[in-house]
Amino acid sequence: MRVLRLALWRLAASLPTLLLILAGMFLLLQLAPGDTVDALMAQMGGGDAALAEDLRRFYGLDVGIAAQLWNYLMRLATLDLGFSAIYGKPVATVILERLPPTILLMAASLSFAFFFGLVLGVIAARRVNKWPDTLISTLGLIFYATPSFWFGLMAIVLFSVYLQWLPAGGFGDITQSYTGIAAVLDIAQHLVLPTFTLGLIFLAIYLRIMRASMLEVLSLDFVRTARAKGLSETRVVTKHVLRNAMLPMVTLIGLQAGTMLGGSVVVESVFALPGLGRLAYESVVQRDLNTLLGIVFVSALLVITINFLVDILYARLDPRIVSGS
Amino acid sequence: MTRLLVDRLTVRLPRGADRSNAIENVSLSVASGEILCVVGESGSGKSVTASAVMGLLAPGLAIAGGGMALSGEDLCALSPEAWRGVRGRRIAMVFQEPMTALNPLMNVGAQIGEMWRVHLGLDAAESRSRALAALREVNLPDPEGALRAFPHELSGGQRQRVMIAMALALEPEVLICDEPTTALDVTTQAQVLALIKDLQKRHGTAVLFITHDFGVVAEIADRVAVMRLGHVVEEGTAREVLTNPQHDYTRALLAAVPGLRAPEPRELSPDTVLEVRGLTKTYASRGLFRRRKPVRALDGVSMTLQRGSTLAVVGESGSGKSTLARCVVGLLGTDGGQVVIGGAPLPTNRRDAAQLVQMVFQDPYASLNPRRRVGAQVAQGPIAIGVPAAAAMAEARRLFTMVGLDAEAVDRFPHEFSGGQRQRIGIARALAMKPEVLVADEPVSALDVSVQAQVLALLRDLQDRLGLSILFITHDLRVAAQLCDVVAVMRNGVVEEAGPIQSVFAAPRSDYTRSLIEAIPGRALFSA
Amino acid sequence: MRVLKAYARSPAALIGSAILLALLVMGLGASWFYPNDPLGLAGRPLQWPGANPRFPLGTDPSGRDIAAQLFHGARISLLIGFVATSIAVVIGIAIGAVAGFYGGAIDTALMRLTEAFQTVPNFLLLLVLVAVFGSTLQTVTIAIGVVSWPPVARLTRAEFLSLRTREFVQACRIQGLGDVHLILREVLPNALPPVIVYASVVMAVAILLESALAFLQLSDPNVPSWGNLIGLGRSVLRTEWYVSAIPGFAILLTILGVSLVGQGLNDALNPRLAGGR
Amino acid sequence: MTGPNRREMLLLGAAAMIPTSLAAQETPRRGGVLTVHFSTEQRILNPSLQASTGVYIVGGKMQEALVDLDAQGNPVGVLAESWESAPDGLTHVFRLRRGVTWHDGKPFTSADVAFSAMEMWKKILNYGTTMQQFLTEVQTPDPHTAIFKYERPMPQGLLLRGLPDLGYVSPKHIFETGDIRQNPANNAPIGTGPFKFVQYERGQHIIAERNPNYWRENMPYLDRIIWRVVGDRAAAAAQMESGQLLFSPYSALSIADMQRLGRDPRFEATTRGNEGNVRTNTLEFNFRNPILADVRVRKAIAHSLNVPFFIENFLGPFAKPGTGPIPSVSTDYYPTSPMPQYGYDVAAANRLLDEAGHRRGAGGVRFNLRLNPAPWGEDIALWSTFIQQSLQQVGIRVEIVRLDAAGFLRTVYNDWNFDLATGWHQYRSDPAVSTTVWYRSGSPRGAPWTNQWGWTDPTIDTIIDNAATEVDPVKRKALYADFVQRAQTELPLWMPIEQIFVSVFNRRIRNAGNNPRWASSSWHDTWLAS
Repeated sequence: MRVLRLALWRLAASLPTLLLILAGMFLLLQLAPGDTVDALMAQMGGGDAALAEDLRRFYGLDVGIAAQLWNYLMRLATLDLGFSAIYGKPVATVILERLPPTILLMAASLSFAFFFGLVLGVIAARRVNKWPDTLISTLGLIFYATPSFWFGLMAIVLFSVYLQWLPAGGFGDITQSYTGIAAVLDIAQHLVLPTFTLGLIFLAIYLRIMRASMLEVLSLDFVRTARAKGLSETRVVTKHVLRNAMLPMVTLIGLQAGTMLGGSVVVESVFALPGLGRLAYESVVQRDLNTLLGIVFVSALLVITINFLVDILYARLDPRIVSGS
Repeated sequence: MTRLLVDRLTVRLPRGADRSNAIENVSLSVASGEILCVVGESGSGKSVTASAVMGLLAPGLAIAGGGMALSGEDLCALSPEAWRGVRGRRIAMVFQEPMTALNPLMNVGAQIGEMWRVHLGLDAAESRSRALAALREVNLPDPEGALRAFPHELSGGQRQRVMIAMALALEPEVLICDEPTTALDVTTQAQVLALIKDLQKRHGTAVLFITHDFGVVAEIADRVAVMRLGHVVEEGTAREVLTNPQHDYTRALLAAVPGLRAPEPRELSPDTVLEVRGLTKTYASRGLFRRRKPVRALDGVSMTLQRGSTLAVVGESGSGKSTLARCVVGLLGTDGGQVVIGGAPLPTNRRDAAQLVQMVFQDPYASLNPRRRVGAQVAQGPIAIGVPAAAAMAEARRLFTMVGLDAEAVDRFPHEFSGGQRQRIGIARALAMKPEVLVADEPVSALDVSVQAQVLALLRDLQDRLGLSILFITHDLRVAAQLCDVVAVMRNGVVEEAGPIQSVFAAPRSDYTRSLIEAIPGRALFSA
Repeated sequence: MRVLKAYARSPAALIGSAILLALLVMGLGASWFYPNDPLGLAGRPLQWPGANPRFPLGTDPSGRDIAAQLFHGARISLLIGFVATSIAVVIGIAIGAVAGFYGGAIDTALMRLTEAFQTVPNFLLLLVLVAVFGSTLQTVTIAIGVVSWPPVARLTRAEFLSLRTREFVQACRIQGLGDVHLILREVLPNALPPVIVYASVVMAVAILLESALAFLQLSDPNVPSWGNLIGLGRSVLRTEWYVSAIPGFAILLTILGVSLVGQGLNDALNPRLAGGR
Repeated sequence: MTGPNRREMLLLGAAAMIPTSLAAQETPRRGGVLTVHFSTEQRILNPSLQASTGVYIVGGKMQEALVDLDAQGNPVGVLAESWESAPDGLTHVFRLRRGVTWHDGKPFTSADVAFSAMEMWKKILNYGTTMQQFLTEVQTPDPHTAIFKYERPMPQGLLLRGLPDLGYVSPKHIFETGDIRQNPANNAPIGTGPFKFVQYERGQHIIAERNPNYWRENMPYLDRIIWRVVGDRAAAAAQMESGQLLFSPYSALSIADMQRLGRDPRFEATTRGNEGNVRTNTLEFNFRNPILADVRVRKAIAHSLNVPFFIENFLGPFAKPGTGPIPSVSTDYYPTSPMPQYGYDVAAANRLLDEAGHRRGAGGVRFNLRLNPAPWGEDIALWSTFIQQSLQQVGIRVEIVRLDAAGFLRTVYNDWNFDLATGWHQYRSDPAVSTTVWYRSGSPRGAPWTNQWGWTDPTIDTIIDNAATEVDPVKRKALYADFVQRAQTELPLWMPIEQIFVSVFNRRIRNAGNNPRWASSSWHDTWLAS
């Protein structure tokens, strides 16, 4: 209950931000050369000026910018994201169709990055400046330095083209209509490469953060206390250090939600995943204002939600937060 | 019998340190039921000795010679595993910083319970009930609550009690206390000291008590060892060492300890330079998740400072004394009342206020910009109000000599100075503005006693020479007694009692003041 | 001085500097190594590396010398990285400093703005900016700078928040010094080190962003950018994978160099963050 | 990106003969799933509302037109069994096929034809609006007769050759209520075709299954057709090889991959079945730039491009040098007389530029030009790079302005903010359809793929107008020869490369490419060998 109230409060608090974003985006896109009708004409391969006029009327582009913005915001007030020019159906529907792959991809990459970042970070910190640390840190640097799309392409060449272990792209093999567990496995198989591709850089970041904060926490007084209590090193780390060291990492997740969503644009286009990222790319190219704004709106919500969850998690981890000291 | 024996112990420092050994040929012994106080200023190596005994030397430090024995058993011979078994079970330790010594994310019950779980392998329920008993023994209010509480929900004193409960959980033969009360208020300090003494009597524990404060020594020590630069310079029973010190260093230290003898009353000038009228200040701090109730830091505080005199504001943490200081210099806006200097209310304009009131800060390390030359930091104020740069620098040099520094030091950076020297620079910076009033906020509490004495002397001297009017904020009545004419005792944002220091000391009107005075460690000895 | 010594002591920093130096030489010497226009038609397209001695790294699908593009591309990448980073850092510091120093309403407003920028996935924003303002080298660089400042602002703000209450700053207030002095002379110098360290991250990200744009064929086609090359190679990935592989590796090295230098700076400037070493 | 297969329409079947495939002898095998490469998602799938191959490739399997083209490219009845036209060309009567039902079981009647013609072809369908401009009404005396009435003569030949693409019928009972454009059936077609719509997963796939009640006996052979949305060329090629895709239409693979797969025995990369879809690469000049207004400069630019080299090294076997606006495959109108050509001749180019008074300045540069390439088609990207590279040699520095589809159309054809532009000219079998508009002056601003060069030439305008109204084929051909002559002399734009779209088949597909618009056709007789 309290959580729900908090959620609403948080949402209300971020309304100005949302408004700022949407209005900003809207006006920005007005400066773009060409509108969705031009894009449609390109797709249809021509048509006369009268047709274009007609279409502009159809897409509501015949009124002034201010009016368009006003209409948009009014509709938004009633949670109506409008009608998608590319897809000829409500933006909400379009986005809902595209949301699952992206969320799945992000969740997978996040867990992958978080888990391995944590483990490797801890190992590195425990063996600081010995060879495991050096190895892990170097790997981290290399992961960090690898352009995700390039890694994706190379992975395709290796695993899909030469080894033929994993599919080159797509969100599931539709020539077979799988059901139940088979379908899950199928999707999982299709998500392996994208997950690595997207998660790699975050893995590197988390690993670095974790290592640093482990080392920092290890130098704190209460760790000395724990040792003075005669606890075994393992217990000191697992029971006392780990939880404290995780806090910075948790904060980072929230801060990078947006970045991750951005990264999925590229990854989705590399692996032909039908996700939000690619939808965004298409709607920019197609000048589909409603869809794009819808995506911005949704991804903003997504980011806000993630941050909210992170705060809750943080509060659960750190009793000091709740009492606000 | 001898519980702990440290025999000609030498601990080597890593290369590049200011000296080769942290401690050299240190020999100590503590018998059961005995409290040995190891006294020394910072850098004397007393803490290193403690961690050596715990087998928790910081990385880089290594035992180079000598040995340690616990009830006759050679500690140095122990394997790390074995030593871990000893640690906490047979030798326990209480640390200085109660704020950071406990795991912030683990509730108290769990942290104490760990002792039994790890060493005796008891189950959660059992160890929990024992933890409860332990908390009762250190007489925490509401032990059940404390069991569930997280460290940040306890006061410093309570945390220290928890630490003690934890340390004594398994009835160790030896208890090592590393400045356990230094971070506490006097009254709390007194209670914790009493507690330690009492427990130690009941359990017959051998206590190695490390402190820098002879007052504390006088309170609890059976025997005393004085350390300096890694060496034990003098050892003996408390009485011998305190009353009849042999070593010069010990004498110097004892001399530096501020006594409680209030100075002779002086004739105060009739004109009031600073007047605080019904000052009120409320903090409305807010947590991430829920608003917290506002805190009244100042609640109608009034006081006056006569020109050329010193007004000491004494209080424990949370009394609002620092808030007062910040309001007086205009760093904080007030919610009510006003500050009058030289007959006129404190101007809101920073530049004008600067020439009326200046401040000396508590932390000598934080109060100077590490990235700028100290001379510039002293001169920048005058320059800001239009003094030509050259003149300002010349003045800075003069001030440096005045506060007892080398005039050429103006071109150095802060990290090239010791704490005491920095405090002198801070004073010079304040004086550069030729203020009507000088506010000193705990100017000596971060310094070693000897240095403390010097800085206090400097202030007194400057007051005589320049007729400074000083508002002196401190938590330590003894320090206040050194140089102030009038004292105001604050508590929870209100002035409990104010008056000439002599009368307040002689006949405190409020119980709180009395309790403060009584809590002063070693009072019996030093007021004699 | 001390900083320099510390820097020189960290091996990471040395390797990083070496890599960057090499790239710098490549970039600056590009016109000397390969005087001809790297985008000019050099020979038959898609010749494998080594197949033709004239093209040690082969040719791309447009028959251009990959080696030449690699060298000239170094210039572009470093340029974009550097300029975009400067833009981001300047904006970030300005906003972060003001917000952190004054707090209150100003802080709230500026942070709302920052939030807004951080809430929109930066790459999405970048796409829009490029679609709107076209994809010339300048616009792309500026766009990247514009989407990269928020973290810098947050960092700077955090530093300012903690520093503005430090006693030495308060001392200066009491001395009657103006805000400008406080911000520029007292707080900023102390707030800078972590920001400088973070700048390396920004630069790495900037280079990656540009290459990602180019990969989607949205960067300036008139400059020999590594990303462009990767994008071109995409259509022949299955057979002539080297076209994408080579420039990709170059980018990897660059980022590696940048972040190594960053780590070195970190070790040198604020050892605490370096991980207690 | 908008792929190659956007813009080709076939108003007249190309007369190119189709080699009757050996598959004809084999006995068709029932069943199987045909997976098709769908490179760019369409906003709608209804061919009665949008005329583009992207729609036909899907909708053309579910909805049917009144007529289609046979192997020889001649009209053959589909939903119309027979037709006759009044001599004045104002009335055309279509006798409709009986016993045809929509996928939802409702009978197909003349009302559907009338509705589609009046409400869709005439009002919304691109190119339809032009072709049916003078259609006044469609009378339906009985459910199986539709009478088209025109206020101006409509040649039967043109109508019949137009209808295969512009004559798709939609069910009236579905579309008569509500806004036609927003009708859900636009993305879930309901037709009379051999395949029924099953599912459309945006960004993933479209599925259609065998229509059991299809009016052709025992047809179709395939159980299912699945269109997989694969935007990335490389990925598509990979899926062709792994067998996840069996057919990639309209040059949607990268040139390199098409050639590679063409050499692979498992596949066939061919222009067969696309004979109608001819396009030429253009080089468009903006006369508002005084430099380019000088014909010598335009010719110099042409001379400095080594087209044969470009084709050989970049486009491979699927392209050949173009000779002018009318491509060589258009036997009806391809001029027999020699036309002015501009071979690769750097010396000539330099000379012309010098004559035009553009001496080389600093760094050997004469002047700078901006080049806007259309964002669709790999060949356009390569071509624009090649232009940049080549013109540099004659001292013209070219800056490529990269824009997306919307930006390109707006900038070039509406804002006229370009120097050079390059894209595709679609030749639709008769120069009058979509070729002469590139030269005829007076096209409204903003109309894409028309003369927006700021070039006006009364001579060519009259030739174009005369040719359009000339009924005698011979004279018409002569006029178009003049047209080409004039176009190549004045060179307002240049069409140096000729290409036919390429289909890549897995050889398991039988009866593939057995008509000139096969990829768009209904595939009722297509089957898969095991």
